[in-house]
Amino acid sequence: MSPVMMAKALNEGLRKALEDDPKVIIMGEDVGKLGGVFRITDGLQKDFGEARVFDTPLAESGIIGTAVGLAIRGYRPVCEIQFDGFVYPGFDQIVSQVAKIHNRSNGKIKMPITIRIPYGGGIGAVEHHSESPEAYFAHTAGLKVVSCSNPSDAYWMIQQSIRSDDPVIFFEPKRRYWVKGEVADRPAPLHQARVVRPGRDATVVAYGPMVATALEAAGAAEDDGHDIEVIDLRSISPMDTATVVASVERTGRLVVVHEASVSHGVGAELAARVQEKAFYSLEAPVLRVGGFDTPYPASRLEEEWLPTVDRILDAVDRSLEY
Amino acid sequence: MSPVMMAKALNEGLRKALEDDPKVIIMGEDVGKLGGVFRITDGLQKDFGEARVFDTPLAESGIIGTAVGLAIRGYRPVCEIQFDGFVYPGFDQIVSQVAKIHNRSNGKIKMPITIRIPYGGGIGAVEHHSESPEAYFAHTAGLKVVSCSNPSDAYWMIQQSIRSDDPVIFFEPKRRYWVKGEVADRPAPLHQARVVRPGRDATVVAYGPMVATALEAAGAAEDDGHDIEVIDLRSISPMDTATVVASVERTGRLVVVHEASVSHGVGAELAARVQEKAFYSLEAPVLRVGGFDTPYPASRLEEEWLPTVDRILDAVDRSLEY
Amino acid sequence: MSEALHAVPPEPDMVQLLTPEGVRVEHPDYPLDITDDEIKSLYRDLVLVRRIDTEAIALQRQGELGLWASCLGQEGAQVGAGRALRPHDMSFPTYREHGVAWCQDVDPLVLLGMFRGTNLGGWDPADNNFNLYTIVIGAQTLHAAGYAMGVVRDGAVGTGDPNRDTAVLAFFGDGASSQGDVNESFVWAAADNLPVVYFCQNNQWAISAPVTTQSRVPIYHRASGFGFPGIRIDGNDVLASLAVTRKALDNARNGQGPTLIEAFTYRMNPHTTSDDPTRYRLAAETETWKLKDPIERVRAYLTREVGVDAEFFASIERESEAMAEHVRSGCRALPDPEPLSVFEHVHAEMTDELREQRDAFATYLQSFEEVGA
Amino acid sequence: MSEALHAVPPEPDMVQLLTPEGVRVEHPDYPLDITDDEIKSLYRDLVLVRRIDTEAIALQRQGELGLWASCLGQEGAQVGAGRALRPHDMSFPTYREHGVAWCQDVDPLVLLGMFRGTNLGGWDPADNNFNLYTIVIGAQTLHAAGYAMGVVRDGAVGTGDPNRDTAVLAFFGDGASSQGDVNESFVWAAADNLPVVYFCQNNQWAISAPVTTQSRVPIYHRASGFGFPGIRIDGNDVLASLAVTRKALDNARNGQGPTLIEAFTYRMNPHTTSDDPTRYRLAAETETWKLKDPIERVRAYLTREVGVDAEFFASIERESEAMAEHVRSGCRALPDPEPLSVFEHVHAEMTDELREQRDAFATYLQSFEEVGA
Ligand SMILES: Cc1ncc(C[n+]2csc(CCOP(=O)(O)OP(=O)(O)O)c2C)c(N)n1
Ligand SMILES: Cc1ncc(C[n+]2csc(CCOP(=O)(O)OP(=O)(O)O)c2C)c(N)n1
Ligand SMILES: [Mg+2]
Ligand SMILES: [Mg+2]
Repeated sequence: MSPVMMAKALNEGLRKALEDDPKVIIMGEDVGKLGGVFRITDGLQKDFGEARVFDTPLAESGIIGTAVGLAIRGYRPVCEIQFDGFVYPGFDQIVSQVAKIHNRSNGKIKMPITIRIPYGGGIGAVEHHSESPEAYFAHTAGLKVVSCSNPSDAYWMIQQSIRSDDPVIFFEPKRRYWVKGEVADRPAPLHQARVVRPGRDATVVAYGPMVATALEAAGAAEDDGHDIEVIDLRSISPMDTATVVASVERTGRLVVVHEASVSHGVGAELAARVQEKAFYSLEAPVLRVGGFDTPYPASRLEEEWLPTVDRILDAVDRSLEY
Repeated sequence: MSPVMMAKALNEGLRKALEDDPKVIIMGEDVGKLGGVFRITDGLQKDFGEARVFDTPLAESGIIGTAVGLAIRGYRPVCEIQFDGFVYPGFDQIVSQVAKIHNRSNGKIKMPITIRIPYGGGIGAVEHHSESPEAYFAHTAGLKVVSCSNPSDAYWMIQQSIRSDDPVIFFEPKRRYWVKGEVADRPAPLHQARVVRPGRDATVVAYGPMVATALEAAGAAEDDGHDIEVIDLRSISPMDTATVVASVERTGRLVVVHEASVSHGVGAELAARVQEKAFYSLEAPVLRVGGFDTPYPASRLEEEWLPTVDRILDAVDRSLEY
Repeated sequence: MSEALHAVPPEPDMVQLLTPEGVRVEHPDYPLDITDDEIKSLYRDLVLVRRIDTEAIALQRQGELGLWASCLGQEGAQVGAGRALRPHDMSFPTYREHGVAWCQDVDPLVLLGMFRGTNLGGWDPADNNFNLYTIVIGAQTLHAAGYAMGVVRDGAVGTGDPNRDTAVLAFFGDGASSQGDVNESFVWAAADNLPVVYFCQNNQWAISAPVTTQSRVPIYHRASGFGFPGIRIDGNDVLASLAVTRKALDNARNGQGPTLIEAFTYRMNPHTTSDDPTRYRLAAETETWKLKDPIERVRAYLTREVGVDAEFFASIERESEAMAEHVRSGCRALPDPEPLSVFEHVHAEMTDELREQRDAFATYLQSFEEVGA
Repeated sequence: MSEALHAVPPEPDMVQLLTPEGVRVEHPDYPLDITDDEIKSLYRDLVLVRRIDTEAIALQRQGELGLWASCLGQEGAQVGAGRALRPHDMSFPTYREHGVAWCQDVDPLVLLGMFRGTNLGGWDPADNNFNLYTIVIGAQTLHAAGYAMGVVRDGAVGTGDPNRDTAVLAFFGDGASSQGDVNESFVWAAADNLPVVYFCQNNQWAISAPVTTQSRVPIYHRASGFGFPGIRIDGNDVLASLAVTRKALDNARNGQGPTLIEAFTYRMNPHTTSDDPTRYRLAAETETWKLKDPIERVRAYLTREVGVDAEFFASIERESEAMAEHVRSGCRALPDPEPLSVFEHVHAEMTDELREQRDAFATYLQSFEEVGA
C-alpha cells in the first residue's frame, strides 16, 4: 500500500475483516449510508449489505447489549461508538456483561466484540466530543484495551482486535485520522509496545494521539542535546510493562503522556509498575503529563489543556534535573 | 452516643441531615418502607414522609438523572444505589451530567448530590454485589469521592457530604456495617486522611473496608517487631497526599491496600504521587495489595481474592526487605 | 374468590384457560387442544419445580447456599412458557426462572452453583438453549434482542421449516419494566421486527416496591406504544401461559415479530432468602393469592374433571422426594473451586500480566504450605 | 401539496390549525382564539429566529463558530411551544431549540459561546427558565422529570394559582426516543403523574438515520404505553404547536400529569454544519418539505386573510437586519477565556490538589512570558 490516512487504513482493515469472516458485522449510529461521522465505515454497507453493516437505533446500551446477544449467537460484532463521550450509556453493558460473561460462563461463552471509539481532543469540538475514557476500561477486568497511533497499526490492530476472542475496546485518535503513513506488510503482536525512537537520556511513553506529540518533543529535545527514547504503548490493557522497564533500565528516567486527566489515568498505573520493577534504575521519579483534573474544556481552551510539545519538554527537563 | 454500628451511625447521620435542611431528600430503590436492603434508611420515610424519603422506579439512570433535575430545582438529593455493581446504568448521568453541570454552567448551577454506594466484598454475595468501583469516579473530574471506615466517620462524613455543594460519591464498606464504634463529638475535615496508628518502620494506607484489615496486619506485624503506621485515606478524591507523604518521609516505605483490582486502581495513583513527592525518602518501591485483575469471583473464592492480613504482611515484609 | 377479587382487581383483559377452582374455560383467541396426559405432565413439572425451589430454600437455611431466589407461586407462568419453547428456541432468564430451566432440561444442580458461590453460573447456554442467569435487571432483554438479530441473519425466521425457524423468549420482571435496557430492547425488537417474545412476570413486587411504583397502567400496555402486541395472562394458569406463549412464539418464528406477554402472578415468598417482606406487605395479601395457587387448580382439574387417581399423585410425590434427595446430596457434593481458578476464564487468551499475578499468588500460597509442612 | 403528500403520508391524527397554504382551520379539541396582532408577533418570532439561525451558519462558515446545529424548518414547532410557556414554567432543551431560547428572552449571543468554544454553555437556567443545552441525547428528559418532582414537592401544581402552578417542558428528538433515559423519564412522569410535557420534534432524521430506524409507529404512540396521552401535531404549524402545547402545559399545571407531543416537522439543513446530507437523503425530499414552510404559511395568512401591509413585513425585515448585525458583531466580540480559567468552576469548592495543578501551570506559563520578555 502507498501511504494512506489512518481513516482509510481503518476502513481497509474493517473491509478485510468483513471479507475474512462472514460472522463479522459492523453496527452503530450512522455507520451505514453515511459511513460514520468520520467515514471510517465508508462504502462498507454498500459492499457487504445491510445485514452486515447497519445503523442501529440511537441508544448505546442497546448497541452493546444487542452485540452481546449477537456474540452469544456466534457473531463477531464491531460496534462503533460515535464519540468518546457517548460510550457511557453503554458502560453498564460493557462492564457488567461484555467484560464478565466469558468469566461468568467459566469460559463457555466467548465475547469477541470490538468496540471502536474515536477519542481524544484537539479538533475544536463541542462538549463530550474530545474525551479520553481509556482508564475506565483498563481498570475493568475482562476487557482488553488498545489504541493505534498510525495508519499501519490502525490497519493491523483493528483486524487483530476483531479476530481476538476477547472483547477489545479500540481507541482511535480522531485527531490523527487524516495523517498519512505507510502500512507495514506484517502486524506486530497486538499487545506489544513499540520503541518508535531509541534514545539514551530519558524515556517518554505515549499512546494514540500523543505519540506524534511525544516524537515531536523528542525531536525538539535533540536540539538541546537530549537523546529521548519514545515508546508507543499501543496496548493499554494488557500493558507491555517489560518493554518500558527495559527502556527505563537504560535511561533511568520516564515521562508518561496521555490526554486523559492525569489523576487515576493510565500514567498512574505505568508509574506504579515502573517504580516497582525498575526501582533501582530510576534516577528521577516517573513524571506524568496529561490533561488537568477538570472536565474537558471549551475548545478555545483545549490547546492549554492538552499536553503539548512544550509541556512534555518541561517534564523531560524536570526529570533530567534530578 | 454510646458505641453504635456503622449502619446505625449512617442512619442517624441521614436523619440529622434531613432535620437540618428541608431540601435534603432521600431517594432510591427500597429506601422507603423497607429502609433499604441494609436498613440504612430505616424509619426515615415514616418520620419524614414520602415526599422526602421515597422509593423510585427500578432504574439507576433515572434515579441519578431525576436527582440532577431536583438539584437544579434547589433540592439536595441523597441517592442510594442498592449495590456497587448496579451503579453502572447510572454511570452516564454521573459522569456526563452530575460531574460536569457545575462546570458547564460556569458555576451557575450547583450539584449538591450525594450518591451512597454500599460497596466491597466479603459478605458471601452473588455476582455484582461485592465490587469496588471507586477508581472510575476518582478519575472523573468534578466528582468528590470518599469512603468511611468506622461508625464515627460514617456519621459525620455522610452529613458533610450532603452539606457539600459538590457531588460526592459516598462509598460505604458494607461488610463493616455491623461493626460497632464510638462516635466523636466533632467531625474531621471531610477530605483529610487520618493516621489511625502511628508507626516508624513502614506505612500502610487503606480506606473503607480495608482499614480494619490493615490495622489487624499492623498488630500482627508488631509481634514480628515491625512498627507499622496505618493511614485511613478517608477521601479518595481529592486525596490527602500530604499526610501520606509526610508519613513516608518518616518510614521510607509504603504499602497501599484496597479491594478493587490492583491495576489502574486508587493505589496506582497514590503510588505515582508518592514516588514523585517522596522520591528521595522511599527506601523501597510503593507496593500495592488489592483484588486481582479479574472480575470479582464466586463467593467461595472471595477470601482468596480479597486482600487479607497475610497478604498485607507479605507486602510489608517485601517492602522491609529492600 | 371474592376476597381475591378485592386484592386483585378483576382483569377482563386477562387470558385465563383454567380458573383457580380448576374449571377449564375457553378463550376465543387461544384455543388449546391439550390431552389429559399432557396436563398431567404439566402437573408433574409444576410439582417438581416447586419441590426443587422448596429444597433450595431449605439448603439456604442450612447454610449450603448463600442465597436463593424463590419462584414459589410463579410455577404456572414459568412452566407454561417453558413448555411452549421448541428445541431451536433460545431463552434468556433473569435469576428466578427455575421453572423454565426445568422445562429446558437443566439439572437443578447446575443452577445451584451461583447461589452456593462455587461459580457465577458456569453453564453453557447452548447446552439447553437456556442463557446464564442475569442479575443486572433488564440487561438480558437486550441480549435476547441481539440473539434474535442473529437468528434473522441466519435466515432462521419465516422459512416455514419447523426445524429451522427460531424464536427467542426473554424474561423480566415488573420492576425491570422501568429499566432503560428493557425499553431499548423493545425499540430494537419493534424497529427490526425481531423474533422475540417478552415474558414479563408481574409478580406484583420488585423487592419492596409494588408494581404501582413502576407503572400506573398494566405493563402489557407498554408494547402498543412501541408498535407490537401486548397481552396479559393469568400468570397462575399454566394452560393460559402455555397457549399464549406458544402462539406468540409461533408468530415470532413466522416472521410476525415481537409480542409482550404480561403474566399476572405473585411472588409468594420473600424476594430472596435475605428479604423480610413483613416490612412492606400484609400476610393477608399473600393469603389471598394462595387461593389462586397454580398447582392446586391443576390438581383440582385432574381430580374432578379427569378423575386421575391417587396413585398418580402418589407417584409424583415419590418422584419429587427423589428429586429433593438429588438436590440435597448433589448440592452438598458441589466442589469448592481451587484458589488459583480465580485467574481462569478471565479472558479467552490469558494475558502475561495476569499469568504473572497468578504465579506470584501461587508462590505466595505455597509459602504457607511449606510453613504448614 | 400533492407531492408533499407523497413524501409524507397524510396523518389524519395530526393536529393542524394553519395549512401550508395559510388557510386557518379549526380543530374540535384545540380551539385557539388568537388575535391577528398575536399572529403578527408570532410571525416576527419566526422570522427573527430564522435570521439568527442563518446568521450563525454564516458565522460558522467564516470560522467564527466551530459548529452550529440549525433549526431551519423547525421554527414553527419551537416558537409555538416556546410561546405556550408561562413565566414560572421551566424548559429543558436539546442543542437545537434556538427558537425556544428566543421565546424565553435568551440573547442569541448567550447561545453562541458553546458553538464558538468560548464556554460550554455558561448561562444560568434560572435566568430565563431555560436549561443549559444538553448534548448527550435524552439526558435532559430525566432532568426535566426530576425538576418536575421538585415542583410537586414545592406544592406548585394544581393550586389553581396561576402565579404558582408550574409546568416543565422537555424537548427531545425522534432519534432520542430510542434512548433508555427518555423512556425512563416516561416511567417517572407516569408513575408520579408529574407536571411535565414532552415535546418531541420528529424532524424525520437523526443525523443520517430516518425515523423508521427508531420506530415503526408514530412516536406519539409511545406515551399510551406508559399510561399518558400522546398527540401528533403539524410541527410546521406554529398555531397548532401553540394551542396543543398550551393545553398540555395547562393540564400539567393543573395536576393532570404528563403529555407527549410529537411535532411532525423536518430538519431542512444538515444535522450540523459538519454534516453532509447528500450522502443519505434526496434533495427532492427537502424540496417537498419547502412547500410546508412554517413561515410562508403565516405570511400567506397575514397577507391574504388579515391584509397586513408591506410596511409590516418591511419593518420585520429591518428588525431582522439589526438582529443579524447584533449576532455578527456580538459573536466576534465574544472574549476568549483566560488559560487559567480551565481550573475554575470544576467544583463549587476548589480542591487543594487542583489548586496545586493550577499554580504549577501558572508558573509554567510565566516561564514563557519571562522568555518572551
Ligand atoms: C440494575 C440493577 N439494579 C438493582 C438491582 C437489585 N435488585 C435485584 S432484584 C430487584 C427487584 C427486581 O424486581 P422485578 O424486576 O419485579 O423482578 P422479581 O425479583 O420480582 O422477579 C432489584 C432492585 C439489580 N439486580 N440490578
Ligand atoms: C448519547 C449520545 N449518543 C450519540 C450522540 C451523537 N449525536 C448527536 S445528535 C445525534 C442525532 C440526534 O437525533 P434526534 O434525537 O432526532 O435529534 P435531532 O438532531 O434530529 O434534532 C447523535 C446520534 C449524542 N449526542 N449523544
Ligand atoms: Mg417483580
Ligand atoms: Mg431528529
